[in-house]
Amino acid sequence: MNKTGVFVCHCGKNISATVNIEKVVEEIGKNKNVISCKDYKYMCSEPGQNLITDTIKSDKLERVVVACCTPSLHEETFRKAAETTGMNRYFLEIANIREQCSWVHSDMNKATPKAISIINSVLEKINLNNSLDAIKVPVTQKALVIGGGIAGIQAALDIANSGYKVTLVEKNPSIGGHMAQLSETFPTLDCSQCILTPKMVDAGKHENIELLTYSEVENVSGTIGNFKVKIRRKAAYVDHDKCTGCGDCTEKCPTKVLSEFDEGLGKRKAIYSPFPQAVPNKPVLDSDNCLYFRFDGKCGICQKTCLLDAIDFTQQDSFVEDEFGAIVLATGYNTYPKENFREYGAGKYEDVISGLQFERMVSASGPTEGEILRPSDGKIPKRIAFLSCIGSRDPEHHMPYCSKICCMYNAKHAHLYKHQVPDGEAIVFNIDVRTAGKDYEEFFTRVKDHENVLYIRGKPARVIKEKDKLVVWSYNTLTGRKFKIVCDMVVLATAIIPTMEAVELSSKLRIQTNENGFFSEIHPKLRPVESMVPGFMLAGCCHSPKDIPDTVAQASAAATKVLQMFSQPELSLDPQIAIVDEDVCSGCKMCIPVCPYEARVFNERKGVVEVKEALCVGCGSCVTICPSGATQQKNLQDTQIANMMEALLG
Amino acid sequence: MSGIYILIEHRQDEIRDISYELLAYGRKLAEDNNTKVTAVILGFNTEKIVEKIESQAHKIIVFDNEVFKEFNAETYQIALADLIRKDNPFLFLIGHSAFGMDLCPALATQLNLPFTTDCLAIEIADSNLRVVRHMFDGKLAAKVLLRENSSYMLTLRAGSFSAAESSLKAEIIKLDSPVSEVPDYRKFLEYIEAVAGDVDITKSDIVVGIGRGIKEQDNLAMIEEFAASIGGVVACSRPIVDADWLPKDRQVGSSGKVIKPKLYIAIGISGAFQHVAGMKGAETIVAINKDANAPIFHEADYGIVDDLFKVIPVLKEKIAEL
Amino acid sequence: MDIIVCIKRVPQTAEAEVKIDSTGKDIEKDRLTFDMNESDTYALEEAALMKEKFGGEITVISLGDEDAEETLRIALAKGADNAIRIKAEDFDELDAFQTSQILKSVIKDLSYDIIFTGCISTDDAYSQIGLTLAELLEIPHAALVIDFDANEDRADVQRELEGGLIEHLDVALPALFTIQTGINEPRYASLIAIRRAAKKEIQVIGKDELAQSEFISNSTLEKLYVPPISKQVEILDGTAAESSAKLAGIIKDKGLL
Amino acid sequence: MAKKIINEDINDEIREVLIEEGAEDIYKCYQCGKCTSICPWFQVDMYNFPVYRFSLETSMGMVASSEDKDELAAEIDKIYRCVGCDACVTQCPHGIDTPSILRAARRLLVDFGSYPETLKSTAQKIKNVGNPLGEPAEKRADWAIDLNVPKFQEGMDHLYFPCCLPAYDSRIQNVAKATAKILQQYDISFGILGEKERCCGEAIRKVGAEKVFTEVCKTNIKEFSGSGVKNVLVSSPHCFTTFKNEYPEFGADFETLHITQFLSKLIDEGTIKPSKEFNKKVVYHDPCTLGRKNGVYEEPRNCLKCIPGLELLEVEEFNRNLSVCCGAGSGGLWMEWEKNERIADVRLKQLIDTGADIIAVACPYCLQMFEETLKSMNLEIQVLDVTEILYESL
Repeated sequence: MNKTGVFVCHCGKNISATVNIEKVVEEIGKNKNVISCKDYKYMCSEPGQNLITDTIKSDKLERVVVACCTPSLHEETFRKAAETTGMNRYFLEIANIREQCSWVHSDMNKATPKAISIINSVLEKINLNNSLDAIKVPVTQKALVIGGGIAGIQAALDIANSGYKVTLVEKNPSIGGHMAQLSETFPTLDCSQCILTPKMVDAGKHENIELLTYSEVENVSGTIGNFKVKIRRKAAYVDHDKCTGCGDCTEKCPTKVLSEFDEGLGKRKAIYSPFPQAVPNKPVLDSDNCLYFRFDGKCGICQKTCLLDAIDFTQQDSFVEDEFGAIVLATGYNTYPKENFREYGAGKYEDVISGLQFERMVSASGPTEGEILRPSDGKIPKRIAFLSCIGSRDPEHHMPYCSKICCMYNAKHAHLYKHQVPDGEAIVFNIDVRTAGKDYEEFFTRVKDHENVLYIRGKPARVIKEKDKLVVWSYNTLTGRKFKIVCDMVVLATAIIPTMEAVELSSKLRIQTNENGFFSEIHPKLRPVESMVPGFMLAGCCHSPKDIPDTVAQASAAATKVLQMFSQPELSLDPQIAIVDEDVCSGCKMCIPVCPYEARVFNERKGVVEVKEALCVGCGSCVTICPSGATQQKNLQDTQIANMMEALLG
Repeated sequence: MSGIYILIEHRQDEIRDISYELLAYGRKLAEDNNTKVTAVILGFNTEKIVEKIESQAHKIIVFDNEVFKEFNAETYQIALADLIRKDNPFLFLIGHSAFGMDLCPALATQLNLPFTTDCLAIEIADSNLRVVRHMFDGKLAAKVLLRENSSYMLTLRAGSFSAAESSLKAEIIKLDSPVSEVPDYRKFLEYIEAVAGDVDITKSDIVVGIGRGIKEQDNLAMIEEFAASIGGVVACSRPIVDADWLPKDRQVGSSGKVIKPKLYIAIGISGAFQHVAGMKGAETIVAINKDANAPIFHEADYGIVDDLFKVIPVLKEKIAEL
Repeated sequence: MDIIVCIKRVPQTAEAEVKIDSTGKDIEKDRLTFDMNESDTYALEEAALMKEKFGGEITVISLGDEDAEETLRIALAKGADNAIRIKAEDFDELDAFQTSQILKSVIKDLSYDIIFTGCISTDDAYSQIGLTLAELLEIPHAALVIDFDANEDRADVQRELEGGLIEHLDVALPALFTIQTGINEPRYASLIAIRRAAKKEIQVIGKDELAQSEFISNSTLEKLYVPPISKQVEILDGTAAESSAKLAGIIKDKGLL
Repeated sequence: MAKKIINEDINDEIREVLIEEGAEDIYKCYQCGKCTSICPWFQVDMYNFPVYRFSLETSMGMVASSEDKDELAAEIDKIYRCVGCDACVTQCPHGIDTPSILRAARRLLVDFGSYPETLKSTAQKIKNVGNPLGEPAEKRADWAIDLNVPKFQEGMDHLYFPCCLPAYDSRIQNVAKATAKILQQYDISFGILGEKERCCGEAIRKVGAEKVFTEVCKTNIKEFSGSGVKNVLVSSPHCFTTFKNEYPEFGADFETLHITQFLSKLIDEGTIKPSKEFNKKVVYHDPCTLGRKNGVYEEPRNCLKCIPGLELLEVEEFNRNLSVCCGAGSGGLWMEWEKNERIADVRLKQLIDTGADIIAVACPYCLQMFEETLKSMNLEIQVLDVTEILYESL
């Protein structure tokens, strides 16, 4: 018998509109353990918290149940308040009568008894709660940033500039990411490379940043504060210690393949550096296309050319293992393959290109050196159709979400084209134009008004090739007219999607994503840069489609969260984890393989399994598999659960 | 039996065919029932009309007055009601025409005579009068017994009986009109002729339909000639309209016009059901098509399986020879 | 201008196989569709056009069983304001004359300037009701109207005669007109009108509510039978000359020219 | 009277009724118009058919709602333009089923006789005699008289259900005959129901005549189950889709295969091996109901590919799910639109432009539509059903 107080929150009307608070207070007051039951409009507010602390003091409460919203929102708030009275924080529990009750019901006559039984069940649980103390662990004050695009670079620089060590892992031969591919950036039209490359150089030269390009994260173990990470360094077949990046090997290499950096519009060599401003500016050899590898040692020109003897065909993938206190995920995005759009002839007609291809085309460093030319015949297109929402906002076949940046880059593309080809016609087919962002609407207006870009409302259904032209079939839903518009080139604003690497990481590291594969944050408003797995921060498009300003802002925010961790020598971890009753444990070891966190070890000497407290997150897998009941979760023991069930169902 | 009276229908000095048919049938009935046929003529300056049927009836009653110059159901009704009340004929027959349909039910009702309309045959047995008439789009025949009475009024369908020569010499009785003025509540204004040159395929008794079997637009002239020679008009199926060889108002079919001519000659028409829907109501259907399997032969009464270009010129001659 | 339109729900037999039922006096109806009699739809449309011109109300009347209410409701959706059903189930078999008398006993108490009926019903094809009704109501009439216009107290009417000739008349109102098909283009019902019609009350009048209870019959249908004509194509063979000659002969014999 | 051109309110009552009748997708539309430019009517230069408007107009309760007679007639004409080919459904980013939205309106209109006369008469014929041609039921098996096709009896493997057009139309009967002859040649155990067969009702349901459909559907199901039918082979994709996807909700318990699926299987198994050369260029037209609606794209092609000498062509850009309707679906077969307003012309041009000698179809509606349209074109090209071609090559 513990003297328990129950505090029922109205949550404005969120709860009280569906749950009869008066009735709840009355019924809960009848519980044998409850000595005081009170309600308040906003329990999380200061007067609400004071109500709780004052009552704890005045009524000498031993346990407190707050019936309110989900514990993920305010459990911490109320436990902190309870602690101020000297109560152990684990003597306060939340009964969730909002998300699990008022929000999912409309009938007060049904919601009210349900709220009562939820609270009663929590009363059963808390009655058997023990006083617990937080687990303290030391923090490895070194960060890992996965992904070397603008998000990763910014996060790495922010952390490094604060004096902490950072390892930046990038899968490509150079950092820079998609931003390096872009021409000018909206809405200011400053050159992408001009603003990006200084940051790339900074990152490459920073004493606190270790740059691991052409590398991928292979494995992560451990938990927040102490991750052990294995990184694969892909064989570049070039000894970068010896290589000076002179470029002779690239020049001599006889094999040309489509350049990924140029989105297939240009060519690169088999030994290559993706672009002239690459960091590090040292080549890698693509063994899939290299004649030496494909034809059993034939060729080898690069090796012969290299005066420094840096080419090493025998090089193998190598591994780096290191420990990190926090990880920033900045794996970026891909564009949805245009080949998915048979109706637009994409993949079939050369002159149907993606938005990113257009970026390469207008980029001064691109395959046409910034000239807008039709891929099929190299002629200047006199009319270009820009098709919006290609794969975005299409829940039936493709992606349900808005890719956010396409409306703006369509406007930018139209603008760049009109500047280059003043007598050309730029037509943007759209459903609606979304320009939410600082100076965005102004930019869009300028493009329309000053550059005479034609915006046609209506999503085209077909692009058909007729002779050397492309005909766009569309219906203008505002004028109610059919159009078959003859164009020279069609640019598809293909959807932004998560990278394959992100998808792999999410399953490897058990990091939750939303249904579209973007990493999920803890709270969409209040904790937007922290992943749901402690210790992982999110930056950039791996979280959702974003423009550059938002990406940079989120990267800095992620860095701040890392720095916040590093600013304390120790982390406090939740003690509500598994314990093993050594008297009961038979040492069957069934719990060891089921633990996803490698938190269970077998003590040979004692013949029992033990819990590594710093690794255990209290997921409960071991509890459910333990045949003897030796493993229990602190403050969620079998007896507690049984009592709760009885309160709920009985 | 107090005789069979037949109302003579005439327009613009012409007696309508239906009247001759009724006179012939009336004489037969009179003969069978041992009674006489009386023709009733209402008109103005009726000499010519009277003359034409002098040999067709035993008696002719004439109301010659300016009020009867044109048919007017209301004026006719007044005069005929008066006559029938006086003479009380056993049978009063009227053609089931625009004229009869506008007159008979009102007249009979006024006189409280048992009547019925659109009869194809009359049976007189004992004191009972039965008629045969068609119902349900002509798909069924009905035998109808009329309420027993000493006097009946019927309208008879045109074309049900054949006109016949006769050599009677009718007694002509001129009666004064009981009406002297056309009543104000219904006034005849004029006849309106269908605009010349405008072909209304729904109005013609003979329709020649052509389909894509005529192959070229130039062949249309041959068909037009043939149609003209038999007093018909040219209609067509959809492909001909599509080809702009004939205007849309000549199209017969579910999307075109529905026609019910006496004679429909389908030339080079395969008989897609869309077309058939527009012409199946024709009384007699003739199909000329070189494809023996053409569905049009399912609809036709008579068929010629041959090349239309061979048949039409010959057919034109043969008909002209008659 | 108040207008009454008499309508009839009839089986659609034009495209159907028509079979005589076991009584021998009626047809099997279970597989037939029913709809408003064709010329009645034109009569109703003519009324709707007049209402558009002059205002006033359209009342549709049908002597029929409960299913006839479906047809009345269609009429309500296509322009009628009021609908009256006289319960046919209260009567034994009725002939056209009796039907006219029953209609008269209801209509005589209604206000109207014009009565429209179809010129013929496609089931029994009498073409009697309109004119009989006019006579019973003692109002003028014109049958087979193919063009209609009116002012306050006169109607300008064209009747269809045979051979493409038209009779042009001037008739005093109130009067009854039987409407020929093709006089207008009957309208569709809009969904709004359909919903409105679905909710309207149909006045149902039983035999007891009539001023009169005995109605004289003119005729009795004794039996139905299939007329002895069957269509079987007769292929005229031979050379073009032979077949043409045969055809010419047939055309002549049947008096088709 | 002056036309009122303002709607004073949203008519939520009509909206709710239409949603009840199957227009539940209306709120999904974001008015992008892709449906309209993928619709076969888009390719008919002389006709403008704004498919995308139906969702929004329905959600505002403004479908077929004009108080003006002529405007209303035009609106209803639009509602009956849809050939139900599902091109819009498969391309719509939100998968909106516009044909069903239109069908909801059609159902209300049909109940009040407010639909084209030609469809009214078709519905009547199906109800009266069980087929849309108005032919007598006892003639239904006439096509099979010379072939000794047995009546279906319990224990037979398959019921062959030829569809009304192959049963009655003198040209299309050849499809039923070819099918029966192929089945006989390979000793497939099958029979037909003959005069007990009634139209499957697919098209008339699309027209909105739900009562007529329900009646024929129930009659067929009763007949099938009474005769012990377990497997049905059909020539028409329309019978196929309605038997397979719609009859089960009325209690049907039998499997249905389109004839090309069945024959393709026999070809794959090596049972059917065409030996006679068929040295023709053949272009295959994907019927919407077989292809887009039921995903049967390869089997009919398989039936053609196996024929020696046959060169199979494709309509570039307009094949498989991007095929264009012949115009016969959802009642289109009975509608006759003005010249220059026909989908069949557009599709035929695409087919003819491939340079093919023969257009191969796998649907009696397509066959009828193309045959009729070709007749006024004076071309050498021929339209044949896949089964007719296959039979030729055996």
